[in-house]
Amino acid sequence: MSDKNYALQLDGLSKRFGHFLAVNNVSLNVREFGIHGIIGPNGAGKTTVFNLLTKFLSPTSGTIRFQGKDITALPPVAVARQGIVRSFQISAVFPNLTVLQNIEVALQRQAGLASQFWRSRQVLGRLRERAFELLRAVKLEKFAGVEAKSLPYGRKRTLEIATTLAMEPKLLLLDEPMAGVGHEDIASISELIRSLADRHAIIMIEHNLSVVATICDQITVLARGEVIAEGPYAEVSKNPAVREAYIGGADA
Amino acid sequence: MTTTFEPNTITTTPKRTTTISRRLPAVGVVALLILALVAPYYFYPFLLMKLMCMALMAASFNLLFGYGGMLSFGHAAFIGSAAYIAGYAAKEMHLSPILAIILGMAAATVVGWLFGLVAIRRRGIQFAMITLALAQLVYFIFLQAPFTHGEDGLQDIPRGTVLGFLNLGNSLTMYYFILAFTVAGFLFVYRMVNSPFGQVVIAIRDNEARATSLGYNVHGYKLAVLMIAAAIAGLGGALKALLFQIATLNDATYLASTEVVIVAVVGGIGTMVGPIAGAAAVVGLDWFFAESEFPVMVINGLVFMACVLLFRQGIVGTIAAAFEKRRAQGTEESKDA
Amino acid sequence: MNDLFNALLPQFFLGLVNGSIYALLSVGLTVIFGLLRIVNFVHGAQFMVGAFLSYLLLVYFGIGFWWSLVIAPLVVGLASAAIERTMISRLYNIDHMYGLLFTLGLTLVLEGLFRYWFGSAGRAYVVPESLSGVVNLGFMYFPRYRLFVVVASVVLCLGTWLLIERTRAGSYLRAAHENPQLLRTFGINVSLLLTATYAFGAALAAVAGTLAAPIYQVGPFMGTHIMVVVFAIVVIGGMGSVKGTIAASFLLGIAETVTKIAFPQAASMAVFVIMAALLVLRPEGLFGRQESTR
Amino acid sequence: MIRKTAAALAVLAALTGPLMADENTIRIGVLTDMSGPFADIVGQGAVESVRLAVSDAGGKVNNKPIEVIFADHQNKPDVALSILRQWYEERGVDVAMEFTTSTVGLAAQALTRSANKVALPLGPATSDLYGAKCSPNSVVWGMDNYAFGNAAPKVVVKRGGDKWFLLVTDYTFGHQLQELVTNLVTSEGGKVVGAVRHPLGTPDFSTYLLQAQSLGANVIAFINSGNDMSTSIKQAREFGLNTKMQFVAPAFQIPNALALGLTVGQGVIVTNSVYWDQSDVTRAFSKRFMEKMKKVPSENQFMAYAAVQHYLKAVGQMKSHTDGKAVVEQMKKMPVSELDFKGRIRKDGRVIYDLNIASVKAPAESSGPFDVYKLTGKVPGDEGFVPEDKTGCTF
Repeated sequence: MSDKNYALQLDGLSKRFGHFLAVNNVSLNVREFGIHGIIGPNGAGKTTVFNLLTKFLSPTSGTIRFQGKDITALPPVAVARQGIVRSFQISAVFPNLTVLQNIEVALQRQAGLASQFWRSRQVLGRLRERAFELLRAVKLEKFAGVEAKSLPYGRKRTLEIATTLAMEPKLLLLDEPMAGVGHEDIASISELIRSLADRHAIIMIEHNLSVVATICDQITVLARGEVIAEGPYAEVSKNPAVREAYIGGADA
Repeated sequence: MTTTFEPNTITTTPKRTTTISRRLPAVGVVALLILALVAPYYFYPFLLMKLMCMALMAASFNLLFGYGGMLSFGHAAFIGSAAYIAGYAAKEMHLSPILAIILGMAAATVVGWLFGLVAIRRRGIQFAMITLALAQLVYFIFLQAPFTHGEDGLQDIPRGTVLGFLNLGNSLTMYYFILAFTVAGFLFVYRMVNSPFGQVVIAIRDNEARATSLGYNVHGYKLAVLMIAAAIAGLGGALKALLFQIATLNDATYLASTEVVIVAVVGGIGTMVGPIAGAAAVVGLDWFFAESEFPVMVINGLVFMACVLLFRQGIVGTIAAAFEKRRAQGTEESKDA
Repeated sequence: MNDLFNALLPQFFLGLVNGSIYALLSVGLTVIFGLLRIVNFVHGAQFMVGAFLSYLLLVYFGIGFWWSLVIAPLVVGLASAAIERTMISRLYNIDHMYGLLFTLGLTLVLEGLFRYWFGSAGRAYVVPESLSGVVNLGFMYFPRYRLFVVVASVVLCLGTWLLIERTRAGSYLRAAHENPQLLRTFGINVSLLLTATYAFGAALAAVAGTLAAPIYQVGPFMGTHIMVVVFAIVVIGGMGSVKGTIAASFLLGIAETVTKIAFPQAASMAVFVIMAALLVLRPEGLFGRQESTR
Repeated sequence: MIRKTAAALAVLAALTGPLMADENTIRIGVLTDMSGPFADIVGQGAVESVRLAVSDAGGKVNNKPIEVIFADHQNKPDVALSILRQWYEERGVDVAMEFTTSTVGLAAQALTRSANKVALPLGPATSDLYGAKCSPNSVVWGMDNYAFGNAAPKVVVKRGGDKWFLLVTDYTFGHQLQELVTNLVTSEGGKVVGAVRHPLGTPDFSTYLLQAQSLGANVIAFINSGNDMSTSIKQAREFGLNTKMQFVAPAFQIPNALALGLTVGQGVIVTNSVYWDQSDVTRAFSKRFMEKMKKVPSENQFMAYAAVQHYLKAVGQMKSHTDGKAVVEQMKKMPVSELDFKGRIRKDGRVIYDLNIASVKAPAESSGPFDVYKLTGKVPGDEGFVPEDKTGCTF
């Protein structure tokens, strides 16, 4: 059944809230490397798909396979430990920790430095080299000592991507990485994400279609919880069903 | 002493002010310790001992709420169970005071674990209400259990002797005994908050979903914090039982929980010395208004309201913020939150 | 079997009476929480003040029960509006905990002051003449006044539910909570709307107080105990769900009464046990919705 | 560092030393509930009574001025004990009184004994104060479970109330009283048809009341106190139980009657230790008391006056007040004759005085807001209180 070339395979995934079918029979195949975009009008169920993937919600039916293994029944923590790490629609940093500490928290667990309550925080110094490496990669090294809550929005997003990378993920789930980012930062974040695609599988929900057009290898279009089109951008953008969904959804 | 042990003051950025900001807390701690050592000669030691017990309870609340983000309205359950068990151990089982205290803390930890089983998946206000309700259940158990002697309470708990020769019946000996435990308790909290574990706990408080997505077993960490906090509140309760030589239902009522909340908030949430300042304020108010005809309750309520409205950072937090501001003005152009 | 039924039926009705008071209190609490995100700890004290006002109106002004039922909630509502305007409104944009803590402080002040002024033993408010006496329900004689309380409570609770869920004002309220900015662009005075909501919730507590005055003893601490129970009910009903809260109130009123027969000492604990069990088995509460995304 | 601290300590210790209380003043400390549920029964009124007693003694005894201090313990034992300790250790208090609750009373009595001062408990109702936990430094004035439960119920059985239902507060106080009343009713030939224990602070008693009704009781005993008592009596009337049953409330006190009102309270039979309208002496005292407090004194507030007066007489005879145990021994030698409390103090510290049986008046029988009791009988003190050989007191 499973194909080793796919990082992630969704098969017939559905989620029902009461009478409302938020995700309806969604099947997806995501390759091992490259960027897979998910687009669709508001309320199409994109974020719900992410929540199902990371098990923040449990699916009503369907299966999720990661690298050939069925992970449908795993709890969120176990999913994260498999190497599926998500970023959030609203930037998800730890606001009261410094930029450096944000990275440290992401590194701590793998380094076995997470539950020592009897040692000073000084021992985290040994993670510093790796942490600064990550910060340099996203050009945040100058802000290491700044509390995350005082960073401008675009920088919060890059910090978030850096902490995500610290997890050495196999699959990154980026939920609207460009939302709220000023246009001066869009190019650099796009570039950052593109550069990750050589070594990681990335699924990205994004509204900014020009970004999607430039960096995504493969696109899935969702509307009312269902997949209505799939393929490269050029192909998908010509699909009349997609146009209708977007125009029909514009005033909803 | 002005550190808020929010991690920001312990960052690594080389600033001109770092040496001062590093030394100031150290100087403060030494000053506070010296003050604590000589205080019984100046102030009524009994009150100071009570103050320390309350400070420990508030430190526990502060750990749970200020660092762990869990608002507990059920501290009475931890305090009460530790007081009763420690009292019972000392009085009926004739155990040494230290053993009695350890047993009391263990009891509180178990209660904390049980609370966690029901409440740990809840956040914010739900967590608060659930702990309140669970504490009522614990109260009921103590009311019904024969060994607590109902409203008469466990009377005449012996203080005993430590190491065979330190007689705790002597009020100065008792004072230094409690002081030692209080210092140990606070050191423990300090170490924990400033440990790798503490960093993860703060991260979880800041953003639970993100911590989960980084692979942390969020509920496990929260449960651990809850149990540790219960143990520390239990330490306060057990010491209090030995100090007053009684353990009563009063320690288990929801009013005892709200008192802990008041002490911690008035002192300053998320600060190390806040609980001490808060305990001093509340014990002082109790004391001052005990002999007036005006109800203490009203005064406490007004102080508390003012704190929430105007000085949300509490006594210590407000003072620290003032220092911070002055320092910021001295170094760069004013920049504050 | 028939005996058991005959024994339980009266208890069922008694449970409804307590459930009615719980319902009025918890509906106000849940409306305030659902729309303002303030846990109104002072709700119990507002209940107490309502009861005391009715007593004072009767004793000092000779104003009877029916007028009290209007005046007491009005006074409590207006006073609460003033408090909301000057103080509570400053707490909306910070952590919800502070609302809870502030109202806790206010509770201490109110209870302390009423104790100071009126003593702790409380006062007895006699059942109004027009509602005194008992009704024959066939299987028992039931105090007429208690029957009235059940009816009044059901009417008020349903009214509140309709107001929130089925009217334009209600939809504004719900919108005010989710998107205040949008509502402002419609030209609606959001802060006034919030004040009105708070005043309404507090007034409901005062109505409950007035209704409870002839049944319970009017005293400064009458709200303390009942509030802990009502908090548990609100959790059971699913926080913020008006429908769930009403159902939970009546169910728990009855459950409590039944416990009074089986294990009287633990009657006041029944609610907490049910709450704990429910949280383990059904985390989102009786009627609460699972939170979707954050 | 350590050496320096030690030196500092030594210097300080030498400088301050323990604060010596001045022995030329007699200090009376009233440790009471000023703001909580019992404030009406004791509280400020008890303090006023003490002040009256002191001013009646001319403000001094043995040429030493008398000082009255008071404190609100908020019913918290830890607050109470901190205050009491400081009173004894630093403020030079010689006699502490009231205490309100059993928890505070027992702990305060133990502390008083170790400090060799004098304790005069008024509020606490546990008979342990002169029984298992008795102290040679205490004179126990207040009513206790035994006295409450012994007097009124006995009379009711004798009048033909033979089927009892007991509504009991689920506290040690209630349990003890329940046992006592049950034994008494049985031994007098009556029968307890049902009993139910309710939690403290119950708002609704109707379930229990219906039980009493269905069990066919002709007497219902309200073995509770404070608000619970008021609420349960009120609701019993609401359900019409008064038409079928005699209401007995052993621990009923005058503030309960005032809180309940006569419409609701009428007909309840109570045990009473002293009533303002029982004699010229009590009326005169009440008049003075009312000038300050605007209401008649409660039982405990009467006792506060009597207890202090008796204490001051003993100190006057002894010409000394410093040895608490000796003062108490002196007090035990002297007969009690303060206000209408006429009797003696037993070896175990129990004050013996006669008790009243009273019933609450109907509104039509009452001539004013404080005219609440109809006195219907007397119980001699030696019958009313626990016999001395049964208390189990050994110092």
